[in-house]
Amino acid sequence: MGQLDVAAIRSDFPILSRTVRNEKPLVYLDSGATSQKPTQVLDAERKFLERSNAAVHRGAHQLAEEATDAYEAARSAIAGFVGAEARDLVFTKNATEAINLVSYSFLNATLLAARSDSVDPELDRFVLAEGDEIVVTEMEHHANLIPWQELCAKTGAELKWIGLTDEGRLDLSDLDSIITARTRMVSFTHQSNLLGTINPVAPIVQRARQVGAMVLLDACQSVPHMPVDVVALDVDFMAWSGHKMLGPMGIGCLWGRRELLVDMPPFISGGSMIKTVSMTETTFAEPPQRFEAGVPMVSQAVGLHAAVDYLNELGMTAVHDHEVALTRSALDQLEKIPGLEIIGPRDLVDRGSAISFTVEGIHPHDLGQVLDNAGVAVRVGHHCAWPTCRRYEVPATTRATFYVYNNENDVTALVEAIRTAQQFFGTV
Amino acid sequence: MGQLDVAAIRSDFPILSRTVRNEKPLVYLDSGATSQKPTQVLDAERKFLERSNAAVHRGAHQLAEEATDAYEAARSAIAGFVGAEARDLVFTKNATEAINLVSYSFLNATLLAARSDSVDPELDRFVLAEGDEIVVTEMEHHANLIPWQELCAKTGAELKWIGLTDEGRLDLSDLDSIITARTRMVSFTHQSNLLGTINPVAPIVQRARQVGAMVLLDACQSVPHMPVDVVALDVDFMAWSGHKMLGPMGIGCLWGRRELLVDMPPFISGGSMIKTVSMTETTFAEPPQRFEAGVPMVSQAVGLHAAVDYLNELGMTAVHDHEVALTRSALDQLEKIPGLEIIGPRDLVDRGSAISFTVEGIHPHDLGQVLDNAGVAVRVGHHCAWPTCRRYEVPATTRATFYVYNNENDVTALVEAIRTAQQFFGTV
Amino acid sequence: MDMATMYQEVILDHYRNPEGKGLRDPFGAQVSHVNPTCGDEITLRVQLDDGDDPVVVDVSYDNQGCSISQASASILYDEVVGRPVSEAFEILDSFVELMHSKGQAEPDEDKLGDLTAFVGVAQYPARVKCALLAWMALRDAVEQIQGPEGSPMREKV
Amino acid sequence: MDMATMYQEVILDHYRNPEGKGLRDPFGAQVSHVNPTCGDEITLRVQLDDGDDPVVVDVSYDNQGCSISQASASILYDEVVGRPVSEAFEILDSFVELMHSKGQAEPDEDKLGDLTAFVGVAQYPARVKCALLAWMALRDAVEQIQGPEGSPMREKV
Ligand SMILES: Cc1ncc(COP(=O)(O)O)c(C=O)c1O
Ligand SMILES: Cc1ncc(COP(=O)(O)O)c(C=O)c1O
Repeated sequence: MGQLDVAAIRSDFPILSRTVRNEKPLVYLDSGATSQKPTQVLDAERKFLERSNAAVHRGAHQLAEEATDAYEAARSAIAGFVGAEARDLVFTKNATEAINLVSYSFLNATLLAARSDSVDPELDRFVLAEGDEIVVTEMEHHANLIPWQELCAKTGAELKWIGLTDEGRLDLSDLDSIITARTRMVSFTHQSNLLGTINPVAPIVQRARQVGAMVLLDACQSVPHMPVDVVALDVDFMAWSGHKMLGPMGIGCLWGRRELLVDMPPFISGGSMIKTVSMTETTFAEPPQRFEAGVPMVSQAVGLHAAVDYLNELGMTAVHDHEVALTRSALDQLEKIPGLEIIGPRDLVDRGSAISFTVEGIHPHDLGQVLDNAGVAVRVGHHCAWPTCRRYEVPATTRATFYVYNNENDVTALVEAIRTAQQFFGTV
Repeated sequence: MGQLDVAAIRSDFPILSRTVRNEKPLVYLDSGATSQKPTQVLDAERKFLERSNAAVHRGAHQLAEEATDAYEAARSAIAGFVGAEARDLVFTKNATEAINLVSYSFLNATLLAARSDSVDPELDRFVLAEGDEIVVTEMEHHANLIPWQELCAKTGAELKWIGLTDEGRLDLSDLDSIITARTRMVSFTHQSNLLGTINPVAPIVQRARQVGAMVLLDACQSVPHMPVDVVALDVDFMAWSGHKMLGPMGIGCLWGRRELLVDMPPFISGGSMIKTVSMTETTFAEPPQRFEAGVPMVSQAVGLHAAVDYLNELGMTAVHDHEVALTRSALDQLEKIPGLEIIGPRDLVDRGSAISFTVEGIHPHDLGQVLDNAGVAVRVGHHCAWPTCRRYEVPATTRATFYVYNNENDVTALVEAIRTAQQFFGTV
Repeated sequence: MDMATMYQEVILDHYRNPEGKGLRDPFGAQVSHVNPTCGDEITLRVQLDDGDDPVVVDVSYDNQGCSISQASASILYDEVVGRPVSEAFEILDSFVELMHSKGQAEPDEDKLGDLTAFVGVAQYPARVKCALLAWMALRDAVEQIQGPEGSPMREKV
Repeated sequence: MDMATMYQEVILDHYRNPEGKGLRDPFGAQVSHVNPTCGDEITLRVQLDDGDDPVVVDVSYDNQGCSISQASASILYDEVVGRPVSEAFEILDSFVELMHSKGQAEPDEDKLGDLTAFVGVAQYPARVKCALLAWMALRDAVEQIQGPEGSPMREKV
């Protein structure tokens, strides 16, 4: 079970000792949707709010100074967690906003360029022309699909995608005909939240570089679960959420390559992102401030800082090993259940701990209900990856996801509850 | 001092018992930037996180059910706080995002309409044509100015504004020539965060209705401080922030008139805001979900719910009366200080508790420093209303703002600290 | 609650042996509804006669979804076909009320018939949409036949 | 800290009687910088001679701001005019370092001269930009004269 002391970890998470549905112990297998928070994170946020709460980058008083320090220290720590520099990390409300920030950079640059007499060389890289192409994959979360559909609908760019193999992997066989000289952006997920697949970043980045396209990596399901070094990955943008990595809700991250960030026009505009303002003209601050309009989520940044400290303490390699061990055990046991089919890779190579499956004769909603009744919290539905469900011709799946606080007992509880459901619905 | 039991209130705010700068008791006069949070709010959020934390509207398990209930109960309570219905309230990360959501509705509708063969009657109201006009005022916070500047820069619409009188009021004398048949949106602040002025909503709404323009009210500084009924105000949109009304950072609100919300295209897109999704086509959920892409700030909504409960308990009329009493006292005492000039109304009619001033011979930054040294936390600078500073020909001001936990002692401390600064800099 | 209270026999029976399933002609309107959280779908056709309070002559449907949504569609067929629209809508209204009661309401058996079995489902907010899917489609289809004056609301539950 | 440690006499003196203030000709470059949080502004001109390591012949400026930013500009004039650019930039670098030290650094009096008085200011992060405003403008102006090879960075502190 890796090197994690799961018993000690569990004691840091108050919610894990609660019961649900008639005193059943909670078996939380929905961390892929959102993770639970350890006391260390809750305490850090509370301490900030009881001691140093103030608006950042604005006041001249001690609280404002402390709040600014806490906010910027969080930025450094969180950037450091993925091998990045603080000044290249933008805080957003969630990963969804982070991806939209980039898609809207293309939209806004295109509109501003169309109205300016001279071609502004700074905007140029983000200006789209009719027929330009954006590439995603068939395993994207809606957060990394719809923003690009919307961008295309508004600019005349075309959306293309990399398909999937029956095994639940990206089909890279025709990569060169999908990513072409017309491709401006390739945006794909590091780890599928539905299939569990960990995608190969290098060949896609390499092809994108060949044709001069940018690359955005949706790291929502990788940064919380394994060591991620954004410099080594060599992508241009990376987006992820705080709430899936033991941190608070309401905070997400966008990392961007410096030379791109400085060229991007603002997305959300307002206070604290300006250099000068008059009624008729405004100039903008340098990144990351340019992209953080309004009073930001300071206490949440402080909480996320505590979360990365917690994860660093555990060690991300140990976290990943732990999850792989649980995944191995879960796949082994699940595959023995008659009528159960895994949607996604069955081997452990390049695979995270999200396990989606169907059970013959039982709709996922009904299965989820029986599991819930047994205290086992899973997610059922299309997991915001509806096209992926369509690809595998299932209307929905049941999905279990594991994290640092899960253990063998949780796997056993899952397996037993599925068998109970089969008995209840009389399918075995 | 109104009907508030300020001593009891103060004991709910742990931060108020801390000291700053060499054991000086904290005198917090910066609630206009962000308010402090009572234990009730911190506890509500913590209880949620230790008991019911889960992603909302997604899971089929008990935690997801409890989280969804908590989130939607918060929506009802917060909507009710301004006399609105839950389904017309959209949660955003802050007021800035809320205003941008509306400005981007115009942008997105305009772009989508330009690319569709048929004129979509639903979008029509938000489609801008070259020469259409947007009206703001000269006392807007950057959050209610720059989004409109940006919209104009991208669409060819023109920005106009209502000027200010020397007394710090809107100059409505030429309202009819500013708001014209070309005006599509009038967006203005209910209460100026710099001047303290409370603006008359009725005449502006009336003129906007005459010409068929929409009205957005920036209620960041009114909703926390006085009774606000959005139905009585008869505006089309209203935006405000949670963190200025005893609630958490990272949550803001947009209220919209139902028939407008349903016609607005999405702003940020991704998970949880859809009806159906395929690789080539997506349809969208009804409001408010349409505008809440991604995992939202659930615990923050729970905290803000506790904040409105707290304010309701105090009574918003009592809150307002309390602030008016403090403002009266502060204005009286400040005006006696030689060389001190109030920027904004000096009378108490239609006036909130934000008091901006300059002190002859002492730059606000230097004044703020001496105040800070005395434990008095004020804000100095342009307060994200730089054009308002320009209008009154001051580079910056010092601003004190009052809230439920402030008392006469705080006013005295402010006045004394200003006199100390004058002695220190030798200007008296 | 134990699972048997939620999945009452009558629900499981209708799920296993749905009544009236399959799309049939003639029909006055056809609609498709989905449950956006789980992807469950129904395509539903309604045929009314020409009466003043028209009678529902047929409801035919094709659907995909959980036991709750399938049983609900099957019971809809049983309860609604042959009744005047006014009565069908009374059942619909009672059912909506029951499903939004969080299990606190005392179901009106006379009006609800087999739908009474859903009282356990009403305790699970995430399942309410499943139970109502076919009924919302019915309302939509009838309103399409009867024209806009019959459908004051732009949106449905 | 008491206020007198922060506002040392030399700072208040320069603030009350700024040296070299006012815009003068000739100049090789003119820049305008603002402090976005408080609106403080400086317009600054630099004149260099033709040497290999050119000497700063004049720095003239017009500014508006707090005592810290005004004193800093006045001391800049005192310290920089008459020195080669290389030495001016050494002072600048030391000053930037001091101001980012949060008051932990031991200021190098030989290099910093009157700027040593800012050691107290460095304890207040919100004031660092005030103290550096004129110096960032100086760097910008010199780099404009010397061309892009002298300015590897797109952005300034
Ligand atoms: C009048 C006014 N409008 C808008 C805002 C922006 O609010 P936020 O920064 O929470 O988005 C503020 C406060 O900063 C304000 O005072
Ligand atoms: C792969 C992936 N991308 C994007 C998201 C969106 O994250 P958020 O909802 O926090 O914005 C999620 C999680 O919901 C995800 O799993």
